[in-house]
Amino acid sequence: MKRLIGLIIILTITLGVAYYVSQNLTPQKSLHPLGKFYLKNSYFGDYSAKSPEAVTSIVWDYRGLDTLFETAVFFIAIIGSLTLFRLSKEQSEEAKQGEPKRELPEPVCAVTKIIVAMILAVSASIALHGQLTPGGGFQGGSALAVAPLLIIAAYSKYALEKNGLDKTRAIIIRSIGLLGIALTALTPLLVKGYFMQNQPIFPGKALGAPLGGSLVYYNLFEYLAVGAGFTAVFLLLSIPEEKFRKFLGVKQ
Amino acid sequence: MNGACLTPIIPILFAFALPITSILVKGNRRVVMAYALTGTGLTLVSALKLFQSAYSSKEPLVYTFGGWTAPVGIIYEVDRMSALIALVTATLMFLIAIYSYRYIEEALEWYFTLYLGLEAGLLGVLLTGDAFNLFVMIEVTSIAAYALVMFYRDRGDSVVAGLKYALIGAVGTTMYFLALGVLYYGFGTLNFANLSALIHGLSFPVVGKPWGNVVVASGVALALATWAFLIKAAVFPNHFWLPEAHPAAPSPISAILSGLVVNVGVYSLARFVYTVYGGSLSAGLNSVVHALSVILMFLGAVSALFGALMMLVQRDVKRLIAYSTIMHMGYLVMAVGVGSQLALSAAIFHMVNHAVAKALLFLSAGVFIHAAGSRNLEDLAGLGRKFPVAMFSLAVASLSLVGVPPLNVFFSKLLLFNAFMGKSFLLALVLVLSSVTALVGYVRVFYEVWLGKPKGDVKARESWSMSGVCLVLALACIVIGLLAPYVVSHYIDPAATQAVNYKLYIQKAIEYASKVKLGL
Amino acid sequence: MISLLWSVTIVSLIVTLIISVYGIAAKPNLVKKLIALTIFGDTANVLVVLLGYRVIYPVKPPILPVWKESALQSFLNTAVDPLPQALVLTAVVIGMAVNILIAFAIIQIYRIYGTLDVREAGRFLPNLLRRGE
Amino acid sequence: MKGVVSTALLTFVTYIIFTGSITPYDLVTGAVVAIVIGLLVGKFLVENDAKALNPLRWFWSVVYFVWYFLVAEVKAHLDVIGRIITGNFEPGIVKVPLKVKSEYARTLVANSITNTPGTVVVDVDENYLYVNWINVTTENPEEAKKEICEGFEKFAERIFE
Repeated sequence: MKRLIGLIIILTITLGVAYYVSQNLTPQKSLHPLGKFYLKNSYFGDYSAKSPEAVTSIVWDYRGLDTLFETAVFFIAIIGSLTLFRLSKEQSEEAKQGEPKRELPEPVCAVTKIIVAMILAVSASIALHGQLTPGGGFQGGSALAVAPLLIIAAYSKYALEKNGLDKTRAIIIRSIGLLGIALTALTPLLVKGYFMQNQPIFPGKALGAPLGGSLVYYNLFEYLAVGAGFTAVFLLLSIPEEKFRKFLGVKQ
Repeated sequence: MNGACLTPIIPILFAFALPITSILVKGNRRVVMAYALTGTGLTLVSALKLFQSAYSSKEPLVYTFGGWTAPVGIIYEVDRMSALIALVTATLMFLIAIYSYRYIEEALEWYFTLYLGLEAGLLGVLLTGDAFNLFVMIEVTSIAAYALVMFYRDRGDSVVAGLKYALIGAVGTTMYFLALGVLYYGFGTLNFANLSALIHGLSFPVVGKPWGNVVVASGVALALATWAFLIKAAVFPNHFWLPEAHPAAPSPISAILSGLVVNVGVYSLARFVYTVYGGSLSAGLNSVVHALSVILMFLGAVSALFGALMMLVQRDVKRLIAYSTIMHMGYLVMAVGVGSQLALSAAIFHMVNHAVAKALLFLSAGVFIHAAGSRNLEDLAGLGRKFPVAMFSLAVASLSLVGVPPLNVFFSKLLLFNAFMGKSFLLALVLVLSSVTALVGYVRVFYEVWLGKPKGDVKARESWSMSGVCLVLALACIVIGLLAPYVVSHYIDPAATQAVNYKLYIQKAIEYASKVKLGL
Repeated sequence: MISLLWSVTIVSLIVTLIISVYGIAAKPNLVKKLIALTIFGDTANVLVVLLGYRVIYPVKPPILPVWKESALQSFLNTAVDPLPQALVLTAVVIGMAVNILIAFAIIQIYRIYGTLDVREAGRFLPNLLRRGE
Repeated sequence: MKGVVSTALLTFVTYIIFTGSITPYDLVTGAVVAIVIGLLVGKFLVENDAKALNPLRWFWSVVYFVWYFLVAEVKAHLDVIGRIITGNFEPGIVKVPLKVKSEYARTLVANSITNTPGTVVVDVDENYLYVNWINVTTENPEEAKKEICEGFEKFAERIFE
């Protein structure tokens, strides 16, 4: 009852304020000049990123520096999580001790195998078409990370580790992705361009589709980096709790 | 175009490559250390170069990322204020990296990855000329700071403190993000120069006139942004995370957090108040900025007194120093609130001095804490005689922070005093009162560590990499103090003059717009 | 009518913001705090997206449908502002990164203290200090 | 190199369908992605390449697809509709023996049973399926099998065994 009264009060106040505000509020119908600039120039014009997707061209070209450092934030968050859950050499060896086994019924596992292959294809499509449709490296990478997550759920994390995808490998792939981003950003400096410059240094079109110049490379490397980063996190989270308690020396 | 503006890129590149390097060398500590020193060293060289070009040119330096000028793309606009603080930041980060080698005993590669990320964030905050990029860089700084506070992952207090810091910090940055949304809605742009031009009624390419109601948008945006920055600067009533977070971190990180990371909030606030909303404004905006400055002065004063009082009752050395940080942040925010050019030079000088002295204080206390394995004042008793260099540094740092002439903080406090007297006698009184109170706190530390009865027998020798860094910083405190008039007239005052010259700031951004042939 | 609906949307988002801040401050359970924080961040993102929205019909996403210059004008007339979306994209990733870190910290606290309640975890802290760790 | 080709084909088709366009760019990136994925996960997906690429098996799978959706599904739907209207049902779990041995065949049978209305597989073990059946007419495993899944199993054998 008490909750209900609170709810009613909040609703009344909300509606009252909303009514009051609506008296002198005109919803905007036109575009900001800056927004218009981006829409106009993202594909055509002299100030173009050669990508019909205005959002991606802002994300990786016009305001590319933001995204570079956004990637850095994500990188630091994952490194921070690894630091928080860090294990010594012996401990990480011990954490890897275990046999892959089916943790879910057989049909689920069999379907998982096929789904994993399809998810990999779909995520690559999301990442590689970031310059044409909504999506991009981060979204594709997040989809990519679903594959190891499903494998962990169906076959346990040892299945990944026994087949060569352990935390160290994930970090290596991640570093390669990040260095790829950095190299793409640095390339224009070689030809006296600006850091993260896109046009006219990178080819804007190839194979009958707009590439968006550097956008496609950024998306590809971001895809690898994000996918591998999430994989490292999932591998860390799937270490059994008892092992962790033992490592930390906590008695409960 | 000035290549030195790419300074924040260097540490982040080094951070990106550190995990793979460490895997390749199998976590060899020496290689990791050499790598980190190369990273921070190159950054320092670049920051020095930037400092030289900023002081040799009469105008702010501009770097257009991707070749896009404001407001279409992100530009770095580096005036002398940014370059000066960036130089201090890069120098301290380099020295503290040396110090960390002996202090951090495990997981050095993770530590330095986060460390380099933190450095990139700090430098980015200082150099950027774009409000949204400022948000991203603040996040880079903060997230690295959260992770580093939780570095001692098996100590409950560290993790709890880091978690509190992260929760409150995330709320703050989201507030700032909302402020940016409002700014974009009201003005149609996110570039500092462009915002300033719109506020002062000057022309600018692409976004020539404000979009909505400037006064309302400024009011809401400034309120939200100020809240966010006050959280970052740990000013009352948003200070409560700091006395837990700063002590819980490893000492070198405490030094960075207290000396440099809190400056992020004050610097951003100063950028908004002096460069974007500086000079003469229309009546509506003027009342908004006036209200803001009153609030800042009030909160700063409360914060300074509160910090000083809390220093008296602490038993944990690092906690005591952390409260002193709150006190000094109170001074800085008061100075930003005062709003005169004198106050800005005082704030810049104090920011620099406080960074050096506070870092020194944490580092020299860290030597003792490392040796004794405890942060409790009683456990450190009498250790001073075993570590003469560290003791000397601790003495210099605490005397300096109290404001004893001829050490550096004395002169910035003097400037602050003058600036406060220009506004109100009460503010100056707060400065004096809190300084006197703080003196008692520092003397307690000093007395215990030097003359207290040793509790147990600590077998540790002075390590040169740690004490040497302390010595360098202690000498810096003394030298800056002795040369204070020269430093103020040659470095601080020009920085303040340029920071309040919003017309030049705007003009420089426009100039670049035409240079890259984007004149629309 | 449209402006009333519009203002109801905006005001209720602002109310959600206030409630979630209350949740972060007042709930003792760490997971609930994290949930409140994600609500806070997401609401802020929605609010910023809405600030770049255009209240017109039909309204289109900012993606050029046909790669011909003749289509540009009608595109400009219907497309929404892409900048707030790009900003929110960045903010979403950043918010998620912070949430990952906080979630890891919460797990770690649970391992160390066996509780998710800040008040209970807080009781351990003075002991730790006294033990001189 | 086990299973690379068939997995690559599967992923390539998925890629193109998901992308929804066939420019040279899509084809080239799709092919590259498909080969990479095939190399990475092919060996886990496919045990016998000759079986996976046998056109006869593909033919049977198309036949099964048509039969399943046009005949089996319709029959099951009508049956359930009738039971809903008349209220004539007696639900229960029965044990159904399974002859097919390969993983995919068993999966196909189990999923086919689950996807038709009126029957849901609740668990699987070595030799039996446990099926929640809307109208248990018999508890004898062999007879139940005849009613529930004999057709499915026949096809599963042709496609996968």
